[in-house]
Order: sequence, then C-alpha cells, then structure tokens
Amino acid sequence: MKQKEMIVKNILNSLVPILAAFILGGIIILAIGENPFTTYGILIRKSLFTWKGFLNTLHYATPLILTGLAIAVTFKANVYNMGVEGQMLLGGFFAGVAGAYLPLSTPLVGKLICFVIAALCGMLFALPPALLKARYQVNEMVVTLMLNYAVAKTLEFLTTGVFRDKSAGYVATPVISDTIMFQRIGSSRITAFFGMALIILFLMYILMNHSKLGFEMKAIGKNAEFAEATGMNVGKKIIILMLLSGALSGIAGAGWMMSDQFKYTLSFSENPGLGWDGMLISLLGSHSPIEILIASIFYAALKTGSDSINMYTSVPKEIVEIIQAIIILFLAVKFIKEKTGRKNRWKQSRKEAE
Amino acid sequence: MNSMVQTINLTKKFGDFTANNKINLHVKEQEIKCIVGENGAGKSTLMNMLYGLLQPTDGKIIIRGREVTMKSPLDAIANGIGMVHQHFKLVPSLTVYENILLGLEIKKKKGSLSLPLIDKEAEIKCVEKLIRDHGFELNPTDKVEDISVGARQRVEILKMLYRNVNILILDEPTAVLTPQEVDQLIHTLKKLKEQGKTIIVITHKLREVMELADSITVIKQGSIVGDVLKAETSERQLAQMMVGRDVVLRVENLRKKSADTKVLYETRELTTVNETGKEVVSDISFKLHQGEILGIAGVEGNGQSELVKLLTGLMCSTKGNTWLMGKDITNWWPNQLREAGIGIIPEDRYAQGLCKEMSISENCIAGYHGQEDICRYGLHRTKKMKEKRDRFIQEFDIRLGDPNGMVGNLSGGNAQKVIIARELSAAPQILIACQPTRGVDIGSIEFIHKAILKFKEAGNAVILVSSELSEIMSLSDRVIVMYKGRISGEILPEKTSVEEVGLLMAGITPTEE
Amino acid sequence: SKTSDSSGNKDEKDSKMKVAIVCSSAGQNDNGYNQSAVEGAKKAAKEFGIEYKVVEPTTGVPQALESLAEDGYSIIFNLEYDFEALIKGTGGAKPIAEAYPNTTFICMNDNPNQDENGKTLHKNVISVLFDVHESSFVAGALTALVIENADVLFDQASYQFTKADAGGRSIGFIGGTNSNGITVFSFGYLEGINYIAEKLGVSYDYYAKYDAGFTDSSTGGTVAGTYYNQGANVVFAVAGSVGDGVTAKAKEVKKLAIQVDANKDDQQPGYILTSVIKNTEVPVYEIVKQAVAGKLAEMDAVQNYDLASGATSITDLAVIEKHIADSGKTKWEEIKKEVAEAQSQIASGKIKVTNAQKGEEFKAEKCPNVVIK
Amino acid sequence: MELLCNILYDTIYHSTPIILCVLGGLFAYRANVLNIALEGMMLNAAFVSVLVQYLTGNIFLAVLAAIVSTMLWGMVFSALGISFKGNVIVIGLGINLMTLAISKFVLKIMSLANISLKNIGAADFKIDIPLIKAIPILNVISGHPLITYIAFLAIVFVGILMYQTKFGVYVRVVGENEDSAISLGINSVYYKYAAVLLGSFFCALAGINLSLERMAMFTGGMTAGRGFIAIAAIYCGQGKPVVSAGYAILFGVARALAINLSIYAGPAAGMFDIIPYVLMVIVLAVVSYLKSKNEKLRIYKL
Ligand SMILES: Nc1ncnc2c1ncn2[C@@H]1O[C@H](COP(=O)(O)OP(=O)(O)OP(=O)(O)O)[C@@H](O)[C@H]1O
Ligand SMILES: Nc1ncnc2c1ncn2[C@@H]1O[C@H](COP(=O)(O)OP(=O)(O)OP(=O)(O)O)[C@@H](O)[C@H]1O
Ligand SMILES: [Mg+2]
Ligand SMILES: [Mg+2]
Repeated sequence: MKQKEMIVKNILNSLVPILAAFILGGIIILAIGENPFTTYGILIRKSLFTWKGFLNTLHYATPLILTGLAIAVTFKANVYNMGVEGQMLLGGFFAGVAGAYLPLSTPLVGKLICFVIAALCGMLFALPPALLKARYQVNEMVVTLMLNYAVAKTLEFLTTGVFRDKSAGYVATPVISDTIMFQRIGSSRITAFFGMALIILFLMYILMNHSKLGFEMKAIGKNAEFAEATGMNVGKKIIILMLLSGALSGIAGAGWMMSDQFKYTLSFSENPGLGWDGMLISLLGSHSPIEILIASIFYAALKTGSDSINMYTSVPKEIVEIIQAIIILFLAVKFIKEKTGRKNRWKQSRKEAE
Repeated sequence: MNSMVQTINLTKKFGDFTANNKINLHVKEQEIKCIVGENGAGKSTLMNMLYGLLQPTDGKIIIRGREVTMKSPLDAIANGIGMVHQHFKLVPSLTVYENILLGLEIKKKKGSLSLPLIDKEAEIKCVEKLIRDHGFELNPTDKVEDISVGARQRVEILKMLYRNVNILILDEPTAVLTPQEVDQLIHTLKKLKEQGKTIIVITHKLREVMELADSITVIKQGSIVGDVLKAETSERQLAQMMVGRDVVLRVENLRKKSADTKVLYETRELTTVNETGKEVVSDISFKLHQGEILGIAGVEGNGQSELVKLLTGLMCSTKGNTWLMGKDITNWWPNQLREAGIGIIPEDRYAQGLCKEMSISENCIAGYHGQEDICRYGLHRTKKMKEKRDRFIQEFDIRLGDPNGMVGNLSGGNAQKVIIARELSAAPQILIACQPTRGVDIGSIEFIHKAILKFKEAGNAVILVSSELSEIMSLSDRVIVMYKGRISGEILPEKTSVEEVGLLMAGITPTEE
Repeated sequence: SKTSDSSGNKDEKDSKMKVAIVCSSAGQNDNGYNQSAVEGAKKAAKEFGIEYKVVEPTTGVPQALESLAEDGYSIIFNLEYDFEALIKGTGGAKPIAEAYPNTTFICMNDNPNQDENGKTLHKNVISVLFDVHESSFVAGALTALVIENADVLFDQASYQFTKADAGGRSIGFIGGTNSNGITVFSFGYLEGINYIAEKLGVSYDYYAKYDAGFTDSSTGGTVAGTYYNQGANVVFAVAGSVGDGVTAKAKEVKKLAIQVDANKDDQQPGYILTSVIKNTEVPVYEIVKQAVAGKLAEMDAVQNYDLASGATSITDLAVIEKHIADSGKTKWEEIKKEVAEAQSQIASGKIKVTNAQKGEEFKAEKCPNVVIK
Repeated sequence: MELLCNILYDTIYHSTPIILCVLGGLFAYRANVLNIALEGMMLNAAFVSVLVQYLTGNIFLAVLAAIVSTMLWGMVFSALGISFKGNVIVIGLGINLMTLAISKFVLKIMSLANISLKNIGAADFKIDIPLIKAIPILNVISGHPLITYIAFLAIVFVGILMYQTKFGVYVRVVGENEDSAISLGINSVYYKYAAVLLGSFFCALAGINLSLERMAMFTGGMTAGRGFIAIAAIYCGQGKPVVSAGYAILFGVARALAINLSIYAGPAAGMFDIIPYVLMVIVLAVVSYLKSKNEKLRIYKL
C-alpha cells in the first residue's frame, strides 16, 4: 500500500512537469501559428515509436548514461566534479588520436586500448583537482570548471596543430582506423557500445547501492565529518571517486568517438556538451543509476526528436530546447511534497511501535 | 502569586502521533519551573508551542490571564516570552553584539534623519550596558565562533533579555556546559528571578532541578504525570516518576585494587597545533592499564577536545607517540584504530557518531563496514546487516518505532545507544568514550554507565572524557585534569574532593602535604 | 510554410523533385554562406516548382543525410564539412552515397569524392569549390590601395586612420580556425596586399589570428581592437559571427573591416570596406536547374566556381562609395580601375594565387613586401 | 608602453561583466542559494537590451526591458528554488538553457543569425573623464561605457551593503543560520528573494554592458561562460565582495595579457587562451595551501 503510493507519487512527480512543459511549449507553437499536436506527434513518434528511431535514440543516450554516472559518483558524495565535460573531451580526443595513429589491428584489443587510454586521460584530468581537494581543501568545483576551459582550448590547439588531418579541408583529427570503429547493428546507428554502457550501468548500480565504496560515498555525501570519524578516510575516497568519475567520463568520450564521431572535431560534443547534459541527467535522476538510464533515454529522444521536427515540420527546432528547459525547471521542483510522505512513514512506524 | 503561563488541554499531534496530550501546565509569576521527562517525552514540543514555533492542534495558551495565539516567535516575544534553544540559534561569524541586536539594529542618524547604515558604535555601547546591567562576563566585540559554549549561552540569554521578555524558557541549557558554567548559569537564573522574571527550564539533571526549581512538572509520553513543589520531593521520587521504576542515580565503580596490571595503551608527549599554529595540546603522556577507567577532566576549551581528536585519529600530532600494547599507532587513521581494537564513542553524537539521514542498520555498521562478517568482496550483505541491527536493538534495549527508519528519528538516548552497541559489540580492548551521556535521560544514563563498567570489568580499559564532573568522579579509577593543553594534575577520585579537582581545572596545583 | 500547398493533390506532390540543404553549424540565417544557399533553393523552387527543405542537424550530419535520402530527397546539399560517412562510410556501414544511389549529394568547399589517385569514387556526388583565394587577392589589393590613399579618400572627421608612414601600413586577419578553408582567404589576401606593396615599393605588417572561433563576437572585437591599436587600418575577418564583433569594433575606432561570405557591407555602413563573397546561391541554383533539365548526370564531379562565375568576388563597393569624400572621388575611380585590372589578370592567368584549399603551400618569399607578425 | 596601456585598458574591459556577475552572485551565495544561472541571466539581458533597441530604437526602453526581464528570471529562480524548494543547481542550469533557447528561437523566427545595431555603435556609449583622459597610463581609466564605471563603483557599494546595513547582515544570517533568523522573526524567504533579485539586477547590467554598450550587437551564446567564471571567483573569494571582485579582476588581467601577448606568440598563440584559467587555479591552490598549511585536522568541510 505504502509502496504503491510512493510509486504513484514518483510517477506523478515526473509526469506533471513534463506535461506542463509540453502545454507551455504547445502554447508557443500555437502562437507562431503551427499545430502543436502534429509537432508533438512527430517529436515523439519518430524517436520513440519507430523501431529504428528508438534504437537511434538509445545510441544517442549511450554517452549520456556514462557522463550521467560520472557526475553521480561524485555529486552523491557532495564532491562536485564539474569537469566531466573536459574529461570526456580529453578521453575522446586521445582515443581518437590513438585510434588514428597507433597500429591497432584487432578490433577488440584495439578498442580496449583506446578505452584504457581514454579512461587514463579522464583520470589524469581528475587527479589535480582531487589531490588539491584532498590535501589543501581547494574547492574542486572551481578547479574543474577552470580546467574544463583550459582542456577545451588545449584540445583545440592540438586539433588545429599537431594532430590536424592535413588532408581534410577543415579542422579535425584523422579518422580512426576501421578496425576500432564500433559496427552498427542493423540499419540503425546503435552499436555494441550501448551494451557496454548498460554493463557499466549495472556495475555502477551494484557499486553505488551494495558495496563498501557505495556506502562510504553515501556517508561522505550526507555527513563528511561522520564519515571521517568512522574511518572512511574521506580524502582518499574523494580521490578514488574523482578518478572513477574521470575514468567514466573518459570512457564516454572514447565510446562516442568510436561509435559515432570517428574523428575529433571542435564540435565533438556539441552544445552544451555531453558532460553538461550528463550533469542534468544525473541531477534529474537523483544520482540513481536506474533513473539516470531513464533520463538519458528521454533526453536523447528529445534530441533526435528535434531533428525530426526540423525535418518534418516548419516549427523551429529551437522549440525543443525551450521545452527541454521548461521540463528541467519543473522537474527541479517536487510538486507533490516529499514531506507528506515522510510524515506518513513516521505515522506508520509509530503505530508499529505500539 | 499570579499565574504567568497557563495551558489548558494543550495538545499537539504529528500526524496521528500525539506528542503532547492535554497538557495543563501552570507556571506562577517569578518562579522557576523545571520540566523533566525522558527523551522524547514531549518537553521540547510543549515549549516550542509556547514560543510560537509550533501551532497547537488543540487547547489554549493563557499568558497573564489572557488567551493568546502565537503564530511565530515574534508573537511570543511580543507577549514577553523568550526562549533559549538547546541548539543555539546564533550566527557564528557575527560578533556578540551583532547577535544580540539581530533584528533590532540601531541605525546611524544624521540629525533627525535615519541613515540606512548600522551604527556599530552605538550598538556596542548599548550591549556593553546590557552586559553590565546583568553582571555577565562577555566581550561584545568577540565573534561568536571564538567564544566558549557557556559564553554563547549567555549571549542567547542576553538576546532575550534585550527584547524585554519576562518569561524565559531554556531547553536543556546545561547539557553542554562545564560544571563551573552550570553553577554560573544557576546563579544567573536565580538573579533573573529576583529581578522579576519567570523562568521555565528543561533539564535531565536532577541535581540541577533540586538546586534551581521552585516547582517541577514531570512529563511522560506526552502527558503530565506529576506536578510537585521542590520542597516536597526528592531526586529519587522524580526519577521514579519519569522512568516508572527505580533508577540507580549514581552507578559506582567498585574500584578493586588491581595493582600493576598490564599497560594496554600509552601516549608520550603528544603535542599538536591548531590551524593558526598555536599549540593546543602539549606534551600529554599517560598510561592506561588493563581493567582501568581513566577519566580526563577539564574546563571546555583546554585541549580535551583536540586531545580526543588526536587519540581517535581525527587530527595529526606534531610531536609525540601513541602505543597500543607496544605497537606504535601514532597518527593512525580511525579505521586503523578500530581494526587494532579501539572503540570510539565520539564527542558529538550527530556530527561524528551517527548519520541522521542514514538508516539504523547502516549506522550500526559504520566504522566496521569493511569487516568480513558484513562485507564480502567489497560488497555489503544486507541480510547480515539487518541481523546485526536486530541483535543490537535486543541486547542494548534500543527503543524505536521503525527499525528500517532513519537514525534521525531516534530520541537522543536511543541514538546514543546505537553508538554504544556498535562500538562495544566489536569487542575492542580500549574504549575512548567522550561525553557518552550528554543530553541523555536518566534511564539511559544508568544503562550506559553500567555498560561501560561491564566493559572495563571484562579486562579492558576505558578513556572517559566528560565535562560532567560527577560522571568522571563516579566512574573513573584515575583522573587526569587538563589545563591549557597540559596535564595539570592526576588524582584518584575516591581520595579527592570535587573542590580540589575544580582547582586543578582552573590551573592551580594544590601544594602537596 | 515551405511545404506549401498541403491541400494539393498527392500525386502531384510526390512527383515534385525534393531538394534538401543541410546547413553548417552557423545556421540558415547566417546572412552568408548558408543563407545564400537557401536563397538559391528558393529561387529554384519558384522557377522550377521543386520542393525544398532546410535542415539544421542536431544529431550530426550523417544522420541527417541518411534520413533525408531515405525520405526520397533527390538532391542533398551538404554545407557542413563532414563527408566521411557520405564518401567512405563509417562504423561498418556502407558509404551513404552508395546506400542511396538515387540521391545526388553535393559537397561544398571540398572535394572528398576521390581516392588517392584522384579517381572519382561515387557518381552521385558532386563537389563544389570556390576560388576564394582569388577574390581574397582582389580584396588584398583593394586594401593596400585604400590605405595608401586613406587621407584623400576619406573625410578626416569621420575616420581616424593611422597615417601610412606612422605604422598605418598594418593589416589584421582574424580566422575562425586554423584550417585550409580559412587560410586560403588569408594567403590570397596577403598576396593581394603584396601585389600593390611591391608595385609601390612599400612594406606592410600583417597580423593574423587563426583560432578566434565562429561564435564569440566579443573575442572578435577585442582582437580587432588590439590590431587597430597596433596601427592596423583594416582587419579582414573570416570567422562567422566573430566578424560581426570586428565590424562593430571598426565602427568604434573609426577604421575599416572586411567581411566574408555574403555581402555584409551594410552591416556597419561606411566601416566595412568590402566583403569577400562566397555565393553559394549560384551553384545551388545551377545544380537544381541541371537536375530539372535531366542533365545532372552529365555534370562534372567537381564544379569549380571562379571569379568569372560570379559565385565568388568582392562586393560592388556601392556602400563604401557613399562614404568617399568629394576630394577623393577621382582617386577612388582610379583605385577601382586598378582593382579591376588585377581581377582580369587573375582571370587571364597572369597572376597565380596560392590555393590552400587544394593543398598548395604558401611561400613567404613570394611576398617580400609583407612582414608576417 | 603602448602595450601596457592596452593591457590595462583590456583588463578593465574584460573584468567588467565578470565583476558585475560576481557582485550579482555574492548575495545569493551568502544567502545559501547557489545561483548558477548568472550566465543565463546575463545572456537574457544581453539579448533583450539589443533586441528592444533594434526594434524600438529607444535606449531607455532597451535598458529597462533588459533589467525587468532579467529580474523576472530572478523571480522564476526564487519561486522555484526558494518557495517550492527545488534543487537550485537544476533550476540554474534550466534557466541557462532556457534563456539560450529563447534567444535562439526568437532569432530564428526573425530570420537573423545575430542582431547588429546600425543606428548606434559602441563608440556612442563611451564616456571620457575630462582630466584623467590627458594623463598617460592613467588614461586607461577613461573612455569606458557607463556601466563599466558603475561596476567598479559597485564593488564599494556592495561592500558597504554587505557589512554595514541591515540588509547585508540579514542576508548573511539567513545563509549561515536560517533557524536563527526565523527565531527572531526575520523573514528568511524575503531576504533570499531579495538576494537573488539583486543578483539578477547586476547580471542584467553585465549583460547590457556585454552586448549593447560594448558591441552594440548580440550573438547567440555571447556570454561564453563568463557567468561560470564569476561563480568560480565568488568561491575563490568566499563570497567576500572585495576579494571576489579581486579574483574577477585577476581573470580580466590574465585575459588581457593572453590576448595582447598572443599577437607576438606566433603559432603558440592558441595556447595563450588557457592562461586565465590556469592562473585562477594556481592562485586558488596557493591561497588554499597557505591557509591549510597548519591544518592538522582530518575532518573535511565539503
Ligand atoms: N516535527 C515532528 N514530527 C513528528 N514527530 C515529532 C516532531 N517533533 C517531535 N516529534 C516527536 O514528538 C515526541 C516529543 O518530542 P520532544 O522533542 O518534545 O521530546 P523531548 O521531551 O524534548 O525529548 P528530549 O529529551 O530528547 O529533548 C518525540 O517522540 C518526537 O519524536
Ligand atoms: N519530522 C520529524 N519526523 C520524525 N522525527 C522527528 C521529526 N522532527 C523531530 N523528530 C525527532 O524528535 C526528537 C526530538 O526532536 P527535537 O527537535 O525536539 O529534538 P531536541 O530536543 O532539539 O534534540 P535532542 O534529541 O538532541 O535532545 C528527535 O529524536 C528528532 O529526531
Ligand atoms: Mg527536547
Ligand atoms: Mg533533547
């Protein structure tokens, strides 16, 4: 009974904002003289209700799942790794460079090497802020934010300089070798990378909910002093979590490189970027792996849907971004108050006690 | 004498749990009323209603014969009611005078024009006068974060006095005070009463009740179970009313002379500095023998807190060593200390001992969450965790509503029992217990004291740090007293008077005869 | 709306030729490169009754190309530099060009449709190249001539040029990124400046930045500001919206800027000397026209648009002309003549301009009268 | 000499919007509502001011519209974050996305890639200070638009507001110990709202400065992360007005250096852009190191 109530409440809490956002968006669409129903029909049908479209949506959700997890493992511990975007770019870039320049002849080992390189790059980025935080309590949010810009600029410099594909008429690194490209499955864009992300998601679920590290992560997030006093060695854990986050981000970048982009361009992660999207996804999913999965797919559906709107209607596709922003604003608020839930639980427990 | 505060059938429900049930409280003008009761009895709830922080579900509040409804603390203050909360509501980064005048700032004036700027000088003067008028010891320009707990409490009281209240409510004012500060407070309150104030005090300490009160109200499970005059009652009777059975008010250590038992634990010349580089713990050396309780006493702010952090791995030393059974454990981390066999009951229950927002079972394993019985291949075994929790609940008589709930829902005493259960059941050889009974009701105190003694008698050793001198004197075999970061003396409790200890705590070494 | 008569009968609609334009990240309203292409399509739609669609991809160009081809578009213009999936195929998929043989894909600005030996790979891919190096050369020549004669040409009150002998022989170049597509402008421009400088026996300083990006116009403003402060009298921006910051700065410091892609002379009238036009309207219209006539298959796989084609050039200078002082009118006519002369020499092949887009290397010794800073 | 003047002038130029954002974010930071929407609010003001100027040609209206609309975003932020107790980081990011999307949407409907004002230019906004204008080097102080002067004066103003007035004290109290504020009848919600709204007012000035005053144009995403830099500066200065503004200026210096020196750097110029970011990290690391050098405590304040 209690369980059911909670589930209904959760569902309502996510559906109401989405509906409200669509209604507001619909008013805007009406205002510019278009039909909101056909627009929404196209938005949703193409990205979720056709088989190929759905698989494409999953493909675009894949890096988001990983960056979302990368955010979750630090944010949950109250450590703010805002550098996921930069770590992802760094991972993607060097996976791409390795994929293009190293003689990687076997698909599996080749990919593995690229992933390892990318994970190391992400960790390398995460290390300075982690050490500074653990040693001298330097605010990690500021450091990662700054390093993000520094990394983006550096990669731009490298892409336009040493690693530039001289034969291309535009700025890009050389295309990675065929062997390490993830192969498409069927006619959709989905690749084995999605499966890989699911496995990582599962492992992270176990890690976050059933492991010692997960327990410590939670404790640090809720009360760092308590965590330190009960021997969790907070400084060390911060470093571990930051490195884990960096590795996940790096892997996200490498996978995106090997399954979709195949070369590093200055728009490798688009605007606002897979890392930033991941941050929103993680926050919307309250840093829980399952919810992150759902949020990523929803987010990717809006992305592919905006392409459909662009292609099949004359509504500016920017409308999708507006709807997306409205959804985010509304999702930030729990319309049906958690409080009542807690009181109910309290009541329940009192009754049991008597 | 007139009635000052009266409640008629005052009831407060949280959901369908009744925290206060038809309370008929009666406080006379210019009396000190003490309210006692177990943890969770509903004392704070009642007071919060009188101060406008909670709205009653039912019933009336009558102040000076007039029925009032109070929607916020502002209404209460307007009705002349002030409250000093157990957890101070001060702003640490502001100064004493800023805190006192918060909300009633004095503005700069230019002629008859009032500027938007705060007139700091006028404020300081005003607060200085206030401090003088009431004979308090405070420096108005000190920052609150830099002053002692006792001083903070005086700031809270002044804050209310400045607002001209004549009914003053204090919720567990002595829980965090040193004995000296308690005496000072009692003195202050009595003086305030002479000045015509009416005072309501909640406390768990019956000694204070007997010293302070004119009349006493006992609350149990949300209802009044006793209303007596001080002159007509005794500590024992009060305890009996509160708990519903006879309570041993002073659990005594039966000090068996166990000469020359093994040294389990030793520190030599432990020294550390605070973040400004000032030495706060200097050359602390002591030995702890098997079967011994070593008390550490001292006025708060004399380095005990830092010493405890040093001993429990929350702080690093700049000099000196610690040994556990001959093994050097200097600067080990808390997890290493626990593994080596040191149990830790930390000073601040909700800051270091427990995590309010985590479940009871999670709190039951914290600190031992890597041990094999509950953690295999880095993964936690939920079933074993639950079993452990249920065992604790049983063995340590932890009373709670929902075993799957959060620790934050437990009352103070029961929360403390979770820590005791966790630390003792790991079978350590040394227990470092800091303020183990702070804010805990007498029933639980009895339980905790017995548990500590039992642990010692099983051949282990305890370091007991407490600002409650009576606790130290009754439990310890040997006591060291700290003053300004150093050991100012070592005594045997059964051979020493409380006065002598007080002198040591003030840094005065009595000349040996 | 673009798919106008939805009430029209279905057969007729299906039989219409469908053309799509996949925009680059600058978007369809960039007042330049993309917008011109759309104009071309619009014009063709009006004349030939075709149906067209403008797409700004969110999830990448390959995805857009695929969807459009699948939806039966017969001509797809790709304005973004992203040809890998189209020509070579990525991720184990067939090249898109091969997967959709009935669609003709147009690659703008590049010729990716060839193997190492220069052999054409796909028959249904047409590459379109613009000789912007030549128009840049013309712009360079114009720039030097204007700087040399600035005091006569312009009214002293409305402009604040640095005197030519007092460091005013400096010119700035701001590029979005360091790619062939950008440097091709710079090198042509340089050679144009050198052409005049050599004639007059003077020497110019050349400041260049190739990584200003395409979006942050305030970066453009600042960088241009430093160039103008160094004495530069003209700054040439090939950097999308960043260029808009440059022109705003030009107005602020009362000097001149040069824009790119479309005729943007009107953006800050009087402060934009000219724009180096890359007019995508021409090829879009041309190709659709051929397709309607059924002659698409006969078109060369590489379409090169030079000065003569009108697809690339500098503007007609009509806007700046209005700001020429009366005293300078005659000089201005002379300058125009000289510029036209250079133009014809290029057309006749007498002047050879480095074309970085084809991978030609720029040789500094060819330009002794321009010092690259 | 010339170079020095350029660097100094550019420092002022680049610091201004960041200083304003810092001042805007300070109060919210102190009131314990992290306002990550500085970026979006600034973008909104940049957009609206230029748009209204473009449509009406009325400067007064443009500035007014920018300020009012930005403060409306402040209201949205406060309503969702303070009254409805939503997650302020999500709301902040949401507003950032929203303002960006709206500007893109409107530009798309108007078929423009950016708005470039023709009848008014950046030069029209510049104000010379009579005497200082003539003094070498010091003259870099002269020749800036109005809001630039306001920004620097506002540092002092905000300092006074924060430490000498009731408002400042209450905002800090609300942020530090909300219970204390409530128990004394201070309306904490009101002060949080006020802190956020004051912040959006400053962000509006930053936006107007960025687009209308300095460039007389708007391009999508022209705020280019300045709001986040401001947040970093606030954190570095721990919410103290002068120190935080100092970090903003430090960033401006680094930016000015990078831009002016990169002219001489040849191919390495691209790497100069990272100077400001790396410098911020280094300064912060050194400051934190010095502060925690003596720290023997192992407890983290997260
Ligand atoms: N806001 C609330 N919601 C639900 N239950 C509450 C709330 N506040 C208090 N309670 C419950 O009401 C009962 C009375 O609490 P109260 O704080 O008055 O106890 P107390 O006598 O002050 O205890 P202690 O001695 O620990 O201070 C407790 O069981 C408590 O759990
Ligand atoms: N909303 C709530 N739901 C459940 N339990 C609550 C709630 N609010 C308070 N409690 C519990 O009620 C008890 C007393 O609450 P209160 O806030 O009065 O504590 P206190 O007297 O200030 O604190 P202490 O326990 O330190 O004496 C605590 O155990 C607390 O956890
Ligand atoms: Mg209480
Ligand atoms: Mg209590």
